[in-house]
Amino acid sequence: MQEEFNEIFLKYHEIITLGVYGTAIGLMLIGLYAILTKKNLVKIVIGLSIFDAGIHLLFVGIGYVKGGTAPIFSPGYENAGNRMVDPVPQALVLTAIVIGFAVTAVALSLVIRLYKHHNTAKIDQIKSLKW
Amino acid sequence: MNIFFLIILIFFSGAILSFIINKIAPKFSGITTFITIAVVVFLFFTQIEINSITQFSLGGIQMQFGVNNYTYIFAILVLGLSLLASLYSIKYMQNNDRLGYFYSNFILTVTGMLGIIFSRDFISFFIFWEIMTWSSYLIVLYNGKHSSKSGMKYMIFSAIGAYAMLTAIVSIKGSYGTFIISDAIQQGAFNFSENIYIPIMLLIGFAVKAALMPLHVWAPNAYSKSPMSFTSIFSGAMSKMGILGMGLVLASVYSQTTNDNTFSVLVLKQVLGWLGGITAVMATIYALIQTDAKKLLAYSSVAQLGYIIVGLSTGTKLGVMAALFLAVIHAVFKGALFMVAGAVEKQVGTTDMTKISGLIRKMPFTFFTALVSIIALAGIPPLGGFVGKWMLYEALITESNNYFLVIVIFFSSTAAFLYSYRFLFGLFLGQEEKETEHVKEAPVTMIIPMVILALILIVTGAYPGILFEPIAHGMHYLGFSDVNWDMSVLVNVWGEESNMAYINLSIGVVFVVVFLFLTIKGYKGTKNVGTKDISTSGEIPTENENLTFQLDFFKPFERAAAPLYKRSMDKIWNDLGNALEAIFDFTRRIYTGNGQTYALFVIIFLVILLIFKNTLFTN
Amino acid sequence: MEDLGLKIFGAILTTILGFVVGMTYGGIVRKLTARVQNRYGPPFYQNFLDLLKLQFKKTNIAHGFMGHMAPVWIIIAAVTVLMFIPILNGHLWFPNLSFHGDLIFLLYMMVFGSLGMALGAGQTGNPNSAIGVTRGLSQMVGYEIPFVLSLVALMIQYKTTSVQDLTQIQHETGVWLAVANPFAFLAALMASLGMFRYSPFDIVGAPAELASGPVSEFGGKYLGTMMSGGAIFSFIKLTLYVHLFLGGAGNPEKTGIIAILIGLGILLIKTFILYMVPVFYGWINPRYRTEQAIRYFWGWPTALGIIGVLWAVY
Amino acid sequence: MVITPIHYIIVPLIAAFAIPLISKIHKELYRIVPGIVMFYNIIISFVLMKEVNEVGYISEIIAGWEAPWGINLIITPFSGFLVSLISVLGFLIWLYQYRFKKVIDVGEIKSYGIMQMLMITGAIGIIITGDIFNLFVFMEIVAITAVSLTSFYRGRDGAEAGFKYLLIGSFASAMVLLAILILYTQVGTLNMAEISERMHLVPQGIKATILILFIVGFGIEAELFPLNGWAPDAYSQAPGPTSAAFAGIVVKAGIYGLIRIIFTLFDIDGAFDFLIIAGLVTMIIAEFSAVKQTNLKRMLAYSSIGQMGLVLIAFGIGTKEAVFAALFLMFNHAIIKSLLFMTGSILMYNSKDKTILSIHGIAKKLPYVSILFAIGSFAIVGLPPFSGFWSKLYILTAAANKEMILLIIAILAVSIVEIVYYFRVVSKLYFAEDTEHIEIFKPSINSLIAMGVLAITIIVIGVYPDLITGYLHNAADMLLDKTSYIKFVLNNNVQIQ
Repeated sequence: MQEEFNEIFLKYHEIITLGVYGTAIGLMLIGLYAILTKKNLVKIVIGLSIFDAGIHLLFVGIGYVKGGTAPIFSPGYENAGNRMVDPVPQALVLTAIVIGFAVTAVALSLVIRLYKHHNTAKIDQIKSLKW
Repeated sequence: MNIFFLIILIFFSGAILSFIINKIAPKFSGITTFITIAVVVFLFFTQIEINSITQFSLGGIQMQFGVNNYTYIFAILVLGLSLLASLYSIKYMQNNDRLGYFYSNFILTVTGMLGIIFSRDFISFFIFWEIMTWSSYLIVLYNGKHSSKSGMKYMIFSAIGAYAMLTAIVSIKGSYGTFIISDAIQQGAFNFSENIYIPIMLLIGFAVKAALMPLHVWAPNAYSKSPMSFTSIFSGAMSKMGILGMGLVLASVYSQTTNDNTFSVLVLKQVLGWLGGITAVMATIYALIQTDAKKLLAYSSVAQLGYIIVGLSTGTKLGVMAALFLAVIHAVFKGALFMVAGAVEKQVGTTDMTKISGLIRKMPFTFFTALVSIIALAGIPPLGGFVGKWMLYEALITESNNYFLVIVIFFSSTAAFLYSYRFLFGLFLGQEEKETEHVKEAPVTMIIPMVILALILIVTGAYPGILFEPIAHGMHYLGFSDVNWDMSVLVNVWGEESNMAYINLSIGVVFVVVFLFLTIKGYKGTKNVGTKDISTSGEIPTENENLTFQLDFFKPFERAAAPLYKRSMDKIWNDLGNALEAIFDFTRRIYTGNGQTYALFVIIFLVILLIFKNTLFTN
Repeated sequence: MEDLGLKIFGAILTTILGFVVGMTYGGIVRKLTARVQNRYGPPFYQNFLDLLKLQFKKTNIAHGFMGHMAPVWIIIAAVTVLMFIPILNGHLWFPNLSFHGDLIFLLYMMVFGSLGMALGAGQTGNPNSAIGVTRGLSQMVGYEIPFVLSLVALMIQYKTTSVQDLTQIQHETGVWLAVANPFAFLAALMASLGMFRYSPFDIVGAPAELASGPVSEFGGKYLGTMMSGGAIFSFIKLTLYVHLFLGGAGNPEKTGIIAILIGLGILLIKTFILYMVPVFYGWINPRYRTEQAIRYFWGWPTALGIIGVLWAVY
Repeated sequence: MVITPIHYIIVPLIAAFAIPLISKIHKELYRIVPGIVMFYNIIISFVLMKEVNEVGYISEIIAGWEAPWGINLIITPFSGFLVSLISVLGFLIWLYQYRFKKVIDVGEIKSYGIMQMLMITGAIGIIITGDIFNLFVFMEIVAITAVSLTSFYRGRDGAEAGFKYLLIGSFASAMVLLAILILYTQVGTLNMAEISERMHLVPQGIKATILILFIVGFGIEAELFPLNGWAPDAYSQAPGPTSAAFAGIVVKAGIYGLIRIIFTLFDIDGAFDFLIIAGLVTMIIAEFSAVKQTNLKRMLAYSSIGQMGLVLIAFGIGTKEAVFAALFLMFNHAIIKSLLFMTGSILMYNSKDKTILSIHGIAKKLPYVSILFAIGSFAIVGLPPFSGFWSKLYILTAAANKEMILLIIAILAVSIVEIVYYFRVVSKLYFAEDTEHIEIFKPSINSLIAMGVLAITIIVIGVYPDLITGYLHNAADMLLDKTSYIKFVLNNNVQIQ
């Protein structure tokens, strides 16, 4: 059962990798677009997290080794040291996700306060600090 | 402990002390200053031997202290003048507030000047130069909000000068690897055939302090706005620091230039000379339309510095000698004159000549000082000013064939008679006003310094040799061989001489004879009357008739010289300043305040870098 | 020792000569002016009479210290300058100090007197005096420029700044400097118009409006002394011009009394002719205002002076 | 108990979690405990500095994994110098703010001290870590705490400034993360020493891309133009102590990251010219915009940006003495600008509407603060005998030795502009008819002490710079030779268990 899964997987490996990368880049671009063009603060925050998500996905994608297994020494995979997926990116991604979450939380709290303070969530109307 | 460090230490501690004492007993702040300077004067003239060098290192930079024959002239000048000025300012500054502030900065300024004289390396030179600059800036500010603008102008121009100097200094370090002045000169740092911009940069730096066109615009305001007891050293001594530097640089430029680039030196001479001449003329004609005595004196300082620079620019023996002589004499009489203005201001409350007149009977000693100083300023024999002027003209005519510059100088010094008379008349002569009836003579501690300076002028007029001796040594240090001088005979290179002894003899004899004649003859019949007792073309004026003539004093001359008054340097600088302000105001609009714009900046920056990465980041 | 005696004798003699000549010229000019203006006019010795009257006045009005000093300064300036210019090319009967001073010294010494006068006039407190002084000073700035230009021209042409040497040169070469450098001479001549303060440059005194300007408050011994000083000054200027441009007078080698008289005669003729120039010019010209006067001096005279300098250089 | 670098990280973190609990005992502990931690930081720094000057490096292995596998903290004379500077400043800032908050009605005073402490910890972590991802994490800690501190005051526009900061800051983190990502794919390690060892394997184009991403990422923290849009707002809106901390600590960390990346990881020469250009542009634009400011703290912020530009220029010159000068300037800027922000925020607090116009002639009422501010301004424009002069002099000398005359002229011209706007303020402070003020809040004694210490340091260093030039030279040497750094980290010859 495991074997045939691998068979299928290896067959479509290229497409999948491409798909992962493409998605990642696409997410980043979408996030960037949202940040740069949307006027609403909440949308900008959402754009930020999309952007982060893209980067995280990229991380995971890069970590993958063709036909690799999970980086765990389990019965049946004692000699899998050379064909297991690189664990480091996944660890990093976990950290990055946590950080991104924290950032989003702070951002949203700021948005709330800005809305209270200015009675608007349009970023181009919140320009009391300039020049 | 080393004497140089000791002196600097005394100065700094004196500054701090006078600041603290002011908090306890404001009276003694000034006395502390005077004592501090007196102690230093004593130490200087007893302990320091000339040409002794002290090596030390600070911040990994080799530094040297020492006094040579050339700087010794300026040391005398600075110390003497600041001693008298500090004595003067005890009473003058009495019952002002912020005395500690004033006196500590006063001492710091003197420290800066003496440090400049001590330092034989560029870094300590620059350090003391800057200390002098900012402390004097703080004193210019002293008189409150009206002077903050002129103070800012002074600071900006000083900064321009100082940084031009610093550029030259670091590039000397870059190309010659030394900060020691004498080494740099020996390696030809000031040599036009080596590099042309180091000397020019240095000259610019010094020219600012020497108030040379077109960098002079700070001077009139700064001189007239700061307290007079300080202005007497501000204009008298501090401007001479610029002259010190210029003399040093020019002497080595002239002596070291080789034949292949005499042309550039010639250009330099002409440019400097003419700049000095134009400075003299413009400052003079602006001086004679002033109605405020302080402003008048300030402009006249600028004019006098113009003469000095002309003298330096000739680079000939007589010219440089004239310049140094004028520098010392100018320090003396201008110090005295600013003290006079200060005394009037202290006693009457203003120096606006349209408000006061006829103080001669009230303040005889002050008038005496003013008279002597003015005679010296106008260069009328037999006083010291004449000696300097004589040498200057002879140098221009006989040594450097700069004939039309002679005319320019002569014009300005003839026009100087106008403002000299304006000063004397405006303050001391003319009708006696009711407002100034209560006026008394200034307190004695203010009179003493003034009278001392006046006496110095008289003596140096009779025996200029007293000053020639140190000056000759100094010029020998600058590289002028066999500078010959006589106690009272002035000789130019054509052999014509002007013998002060005979002149004084003749003047003295005639004076005694005629004075006795006039005084004794009909002594009983002579009755003194006040200024109201006059006959205006026949009829006797009534009591409340206005007989004061102070406004539009030289209107005819103004009309005649109208074209000269048209364009002024200040306006040009102001326009420049406004243009810069506009640029600054435009620049800050980059920060639009919209977060998205900033984000856009980031992305654009990133993209640009990525596009040009191959050109930008290659190894 | 008798050398010193001779010197003193000569000094006194020079002073007296200058005084007498100056006064007489003044008188003559008054007479001539009167005749031109179709008046009878005073006798030529009128000035002496005025002087005597002034000196013997019983009561004098003194206007304080500077007022007292002003005449003294004028005399000082006059006599000192007189000592430093050659009379009869420095004849030994008129030994002067002209080896010990030069043109620049003279230029500045001449100002000494006018400054004293100005200060004195200032202290009297009479506004007219002060106004006269300011006009006088402004006018001085005017005419000094061409005057100095011409002097500089002479100095650089003959590489000397001493009057004595200039006179000597003319005496040896026999060429008058007026011929050697005509432009300088013209400039100096036009400058002299201002120096003598006759019309059209008499706005300083301006008898009509200013009550004779600076001196208006002086009287008695003071005015008298000033007059004598002024007389000596006019003689000084003339003699200076003569010795600078017109080849001087007399011959220092010949010591006989005859030679001296001849020399004096030549000197008198030359100076009188020279003196007539401003006078004639004044007769035919109305008064200038001060700024007009200054503009006048900064016009052609200055141009001529510059040409003179160039002439001297090349 | 032997003191090791890890204490920098552990102690504040423990304290951060402990404070809410232990302050149930007594409310004052909210304020006191951070101070104790800061003081402990100083102790650590001095112990380690002493040690580092004897043995070239100190490294600490975390969780027993040797480099390059595990995370390790490395202290070189360079980083040690910066860390001690930051620790001392952190303590002074704490001292300054100790009673500061009492007069300002802010509810969550609890969180303030903690966040300040965490921010400083993050900055220290950035500097001492040897692992590049670790560096990213610390950067994020700094960013988040800094944002929340910026928006600390409810009354003002803190939230706006904070949001801008966060927006741009998250860009920074994203860039750095991307850079790390690509770097990892290329060299397959996260240990900086090993990275720089294997860097020559990386093809040129990719290397440049990574470098650019890093530059943008850290450039945002280091206030590089045009990435510094957030800075003026954040500086001007944050509470006084925080602005001081920004100028003295956060920026230094950012600069450190940039410099460490460029000097240690990469061997690209173009980077240095780029630093010069970028620094020049940053300096000129910032100083120009500072002239017409009406808010004092905003003006100070622009000036701070300008100084950072100067630092970058000095690093870009790249010679040994230039790096030395740059370190000196960083030191000076840290102490001087902190002093200026401390005094300036007191002045601003006493002004009616936070403008320079409304503090005219306030010197009569606040003599000490004013004179301290004056000292700071004199020092920052580089007038002798204050410490600012020396760093400027060394930078100019370094530039002159490479014959960069135009650069020198540009720097000096800009400093004239600096003089203009600083002296305007100072002269107005003393000599202007005073506008009426709201009731004056006099600074408490401890803040005066904090500022006084800084001022005295400025003067002492200015009069006798040799006190620190030794350390600085040492640090500059170590920064410049990366081979020994690599050799050391990869087979640690000196260790502390």
